[in-house]
Amino acid sequence: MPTSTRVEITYREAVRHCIIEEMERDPNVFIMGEDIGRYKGTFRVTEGLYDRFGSERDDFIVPGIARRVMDTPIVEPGIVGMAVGAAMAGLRPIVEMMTMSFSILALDQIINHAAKVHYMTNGQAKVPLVIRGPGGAANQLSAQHSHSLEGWFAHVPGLKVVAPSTPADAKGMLRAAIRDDNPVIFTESPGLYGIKGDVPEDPEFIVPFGKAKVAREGHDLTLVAYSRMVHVCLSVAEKLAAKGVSAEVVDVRSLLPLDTSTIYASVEKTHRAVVVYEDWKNGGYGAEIAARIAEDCFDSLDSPVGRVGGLNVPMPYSRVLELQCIPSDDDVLAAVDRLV
Amino acid sequence: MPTSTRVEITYREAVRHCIIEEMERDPNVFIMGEDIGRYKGTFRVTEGLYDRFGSERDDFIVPGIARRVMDTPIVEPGIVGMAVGAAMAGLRPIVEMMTMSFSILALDQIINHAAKVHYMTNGQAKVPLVIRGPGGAANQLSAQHSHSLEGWFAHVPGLKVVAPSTPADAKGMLRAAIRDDNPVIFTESPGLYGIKGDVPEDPEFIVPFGKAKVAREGHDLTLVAYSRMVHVCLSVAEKLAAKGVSAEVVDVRSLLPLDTSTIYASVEKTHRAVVVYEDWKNGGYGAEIAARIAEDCFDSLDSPVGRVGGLNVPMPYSRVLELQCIPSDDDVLAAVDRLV
Amino acid sequence: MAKQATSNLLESPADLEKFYRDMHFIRHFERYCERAYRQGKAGGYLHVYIGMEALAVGWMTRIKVGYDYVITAYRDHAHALLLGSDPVACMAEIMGRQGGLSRGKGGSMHLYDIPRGFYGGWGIVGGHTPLGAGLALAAKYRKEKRVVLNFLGDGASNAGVFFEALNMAALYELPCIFIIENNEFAMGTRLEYHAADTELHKRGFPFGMKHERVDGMDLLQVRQDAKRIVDWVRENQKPYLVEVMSYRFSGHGAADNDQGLYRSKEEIEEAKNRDPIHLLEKYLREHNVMTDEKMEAIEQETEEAAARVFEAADDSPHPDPTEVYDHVYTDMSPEAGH
Amino acid sequence: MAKQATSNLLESPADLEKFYRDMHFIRHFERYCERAYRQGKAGGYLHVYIGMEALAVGWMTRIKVGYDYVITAYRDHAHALLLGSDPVACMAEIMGRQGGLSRGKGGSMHLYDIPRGFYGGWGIVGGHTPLGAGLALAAKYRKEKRVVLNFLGDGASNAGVFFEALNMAALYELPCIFIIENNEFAMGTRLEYHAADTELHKRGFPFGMKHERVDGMDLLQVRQDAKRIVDWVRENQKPYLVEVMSYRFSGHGAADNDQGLYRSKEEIEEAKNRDPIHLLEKYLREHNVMTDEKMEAIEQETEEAAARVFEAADDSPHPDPTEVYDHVYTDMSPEAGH
Ligand SMILES: Cc1ncc(C[n+]2csc(CCOP(=O)(O)OP(=O)(O)O)c2C)c(N)n1
Ligand SMILES: Cc1ncc(C[n+]2csc(CCOP(=O)(O)OP(=O)(O)O)c2C)c(N)n1
Ligand SMILES: [Mg+2]
Ligand SMILES: [Mg+2]
Repeated sequence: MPTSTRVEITYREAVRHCIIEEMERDPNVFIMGEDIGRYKGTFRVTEGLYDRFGSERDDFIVPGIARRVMDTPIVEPGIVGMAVGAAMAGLRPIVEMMTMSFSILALDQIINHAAKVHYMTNGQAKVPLVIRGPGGAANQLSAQHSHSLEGWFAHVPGLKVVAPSTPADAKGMLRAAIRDDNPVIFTESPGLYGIKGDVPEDPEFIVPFGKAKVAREGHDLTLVAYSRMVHVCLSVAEKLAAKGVSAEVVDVRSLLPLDTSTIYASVEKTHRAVVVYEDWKNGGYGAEIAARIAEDCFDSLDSPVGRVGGLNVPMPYSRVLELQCIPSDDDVLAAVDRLV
Repeated sequence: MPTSTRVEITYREAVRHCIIEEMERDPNVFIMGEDIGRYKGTFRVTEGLYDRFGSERDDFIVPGIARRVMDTPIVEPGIVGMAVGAAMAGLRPIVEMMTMSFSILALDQIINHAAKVHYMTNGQAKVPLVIRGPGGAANQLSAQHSHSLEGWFAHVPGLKVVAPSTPADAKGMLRAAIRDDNPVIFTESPGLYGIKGDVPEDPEFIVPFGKAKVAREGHDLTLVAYSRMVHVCLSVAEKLAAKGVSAEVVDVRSLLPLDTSTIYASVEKTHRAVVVYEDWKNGGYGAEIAARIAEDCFDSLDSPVGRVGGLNVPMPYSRVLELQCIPSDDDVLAAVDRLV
Repeated sequence: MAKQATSNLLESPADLEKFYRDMHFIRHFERYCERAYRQGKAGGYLHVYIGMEALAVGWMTRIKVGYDYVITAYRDHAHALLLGSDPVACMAEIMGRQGGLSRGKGGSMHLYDIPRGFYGGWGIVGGHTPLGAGLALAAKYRKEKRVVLNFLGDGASNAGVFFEALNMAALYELPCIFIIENNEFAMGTRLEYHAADTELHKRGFPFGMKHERVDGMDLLQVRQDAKRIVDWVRENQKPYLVEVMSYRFSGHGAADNDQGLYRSKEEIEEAKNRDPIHLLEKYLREHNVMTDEKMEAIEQETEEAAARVFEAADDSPHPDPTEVYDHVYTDMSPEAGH
Repeated sequence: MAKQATSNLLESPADLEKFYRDMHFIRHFERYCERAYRQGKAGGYLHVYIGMEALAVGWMTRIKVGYDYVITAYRDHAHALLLGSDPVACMAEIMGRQGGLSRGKGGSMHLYDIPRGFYGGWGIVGGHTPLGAGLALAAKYRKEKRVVLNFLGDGASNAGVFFEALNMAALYELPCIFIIENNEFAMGTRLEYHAADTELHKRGFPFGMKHERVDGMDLLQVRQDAKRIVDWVRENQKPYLVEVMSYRFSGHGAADNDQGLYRSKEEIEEAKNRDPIHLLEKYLREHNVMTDEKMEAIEQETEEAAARVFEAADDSPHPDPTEVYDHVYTDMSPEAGH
């Protein structure tokens, strides 16, 4: 990695800065979504973009709608479909999903259109498209607004799916996503927007897909996670250290492509693994990761591969109940206890 | 199981007969979908229903649209949404998806509406809804028409998901589905419609959910599958028998709820397992089943749990390429070879 | 003492008082919701109906409560209250408590009171609109004479599934009234930035559906239009699309702190000239139905009633953690544990 | 020898001959597709354009090939051919061969020829319509003067996403022509059973979009309307919704063997009175543009040309099994193996 000055910024800023830098670099990069322009985005990720890219008369597609920071109606299928068409014709759209939960409405457009056209055309058409937004539970958003969908997307050939956990990774991977010629699902987490971290200022700083990262080294067991759950695992590792157990934390970062070598190398060292994810436990992508470890590290494993996932219930509104659903330090600790 | 006369009928007939019997039994049961009435369904499952339930003037909701065999426009979200509303108000709709591939368009309605309202209302409203149709690849239907989606559905709390492999199970489980007060995803397979089997004639014959079935007994290894892949596994078991290897085949039948005890009992006997599914290998529901076996039968396993899934590519049109994608006897045999 | 009420009243004095009371109660209730949110007693997304009271009161008082069906989006408190749901149960739900309509599982966006015909309470913009058509289908299937009020927002009226529902409702001639609550904003997006033509009632036209734009601020006008249309739909058993013009006085949700991004203070003040409560007061005054003192008294009584509701709801305990698994299914539990 | 062509011709004799040839060629091509299907050389779903030739010929001859963008659903052979795609590559694709436009990965429903501006070839009913709006967005974003022809079926015109696309195209003033190919059927469902109002062009109305119903059988009329509308859209850079009336002479797809379920033989015969090829022949005859002998010769030449295409495509090898992993991504392979 090139040495470059680093600044401490939030995850939110990391995403925003990357979008701005890429839009400045490449006139074909633009962003569209609900309330992202004048309203600055519900999570304020796109703050400042409308003014920056909509300062001249010529910058508007029609009066009030900035050409490169396009406010849209609340029509996720239509938005994504339009972005796919624009991408096929040479633009590089970034679609903000107000929350990734709403991408459920656009799944046909994502899976049947964005993900397949490169294949169906045998490479004639490509879809350089990024779909990004907060994924996962926040604070009492209830059953319809708290989905973790990255596991579904990671099931779909033709998509790439990433879920960075730090500001630096967010910035570096979003740049990789925007420059990628394939459709990329970029999952943020409402719980991560406020966290801070050192981020290289280099406008060419890229974190390539398909590389997991050892977020903390350890030798007794491996915790495998992505997005916000990495932080839960780091906190658990801290608590385990106090008990004399040394946990390694692998931050998957990129679900598709998945870097199994880094995961396997860790498990082969520690002989034990727990996979942690916020999504519903049953059938989440953690099952895939666990199944692979169990199969491919069979001879190295001293105990069964553990899994910690969200409870298999629609997300309840009550905070008391909601907290039951989202995996916590204690849940991971309990899984570790079952293991060692 | 009560002794009752059995008749040999096709899978298609089993589904059709069950629908007719349940519609005759309960005036609240009705079926809706695209081209299911006058046109009899593209796979001819609903043949005869329009005439049977649309013979009197009163049987029509408006002229030409039979009240209980409702032809719809091609609007999967609208159809499912309408069915959910009707179900909440006390009807028991069966929605035919022309192919389950099109249920992608209706996922918001299925997941955010059908699956959640019982929970969100704390039990005030229920959604007795069956969504059924052919799922999986057929013959050169290309990338957009060949999806296996049962794994996605099985990930969603609030849904029940079944995928019977025989005419008898199709009839018995469809009856269970129609009488169930929860939304049920009932996956058929285009490749199964023509197969024949003995089916009890008893109009109360039910195969309850959550019970897997040992489709063939064996002691050297366990093949776990559902829907059409059960037949692939049975054929593989036959071939293995010729080589002196005794394979047990477990037909999962019901993905959610999942009967792990039957699966585990088999694996604890054979010490080896391969999970076979037609869906894309990466992130398919087979990963969940494999992860569970690997975790819960850890001490019984003599080798890693194998998996055979569809290739991780959008389904190509060419028959030569398509046949590469769908798991075949040889693919399962190869997985068994890696194991033993 | 009040003078004799004028004789050409559109409604009985008793009814007028009831409506006036309801509108005040809703507004106070909503203010207590906002307070609950500020105090951290309510979380998530919370959307109040302030400024739109005449709309719900006018329409909901024209149906057969408990017989007709009502469904709406997440801005749903007024609808539940007007169907007679226990206000404490509503507020307790909004606070996520055991005493709530759904024992805290639904929250502000997901109120339901099925015995009263209230089918929610839905969070996906536009998503519930085909459900409303489905409720109407059930009624028609059983050859009943129910009517469905299917409320949605102006922003929701762009959603594809809404058009699918319109076509099906017209095709099958379902007794469903699609009511676009046009409050001029979809979150931070002004009507003209989300709809190519801002006359949203026109969306009924391609389906041969009766459609019109009506007022939503003058309660007595709302009541008249509502009666005419509800009666027509009940009688003819065909759908109707109504665009009701209103205005959102509050932010989009309780967390919307930056309204300057999409509208000016002056615009809000201007809109408040048509505050539905003031319009009704004007009528009551002009027609000698009620004295100013009486009006003030009602305003205060309803404030106190809302305060009592708030307190009572706040006394309700949080759900027991074990309840998390209840009612995922009617007949089984999901697999437990992390 | 032919008499002198009359002087009030709408098109030049050379053009007329070209169109006549194109229409015949398309029809023969489609017949060979059906033959390929019967012989098991094509599989899956295969939908031919027989009876609708004037529609595609009329519209596709009014755009700038290779500059303007075209997108349609799965009934897409004619569109590709008219944009100048190699007929052998089209047929080979339909047979799933290496010589196909997508080396057999797409098939009949998924023809693409991007250098010619042909963006497919899509199988999800209605699903491609926002993509067409997106193509228009790209053109407008780059400040070009392209026009997009966005074809869809009458059945597809009920799909929610189509309305979302209409609204956005009108809101952003995109140069997109939505062309509903109204062939009176959506698979086995007659127009009046799927659309509450069968005048589908009305669907442009709620978005303030220009909209009209035009004929799709009389080529010269089609050409006139197409020119007028394409020119208007190019000039004004705004969308347009056109409903083009046609009729499907064949079954829905090659496997649709039971057309009696939704229409009578008489109806088909009746419709054939307006067979676009015969209508053009009548014109050619009445205006002395072409002798019957010449017409017969063209019919035969195009038949032979289609036959040669069929043979050449059939000579193309099947893809190599290893190709299955190619082009899932632009820059990496998916994980291999079962
Ligand atoms: C499908 C979907 N997309 C986005 C959102 C986020 N969202 C919630 S409310 C809202 C605005 C809706 O406006 P409108 O329909 O006019 O209703 P109002 O809030 O004015 O009552 C948005 C964008 C959502 N809930 N669902
Ligand atoms: C979303 C979806 N639902 C169902 C189908 C199955 N299907 C394919 S074509 C078709 C009929 C479409 O009719 P229309 O849009 O009029 O086009 P036409 O075939 O007449 O050209 C149907 C139902 C599909 N491909 N996609
Ligand atoms: Mg609004
Ligand atoms: Mg058609």
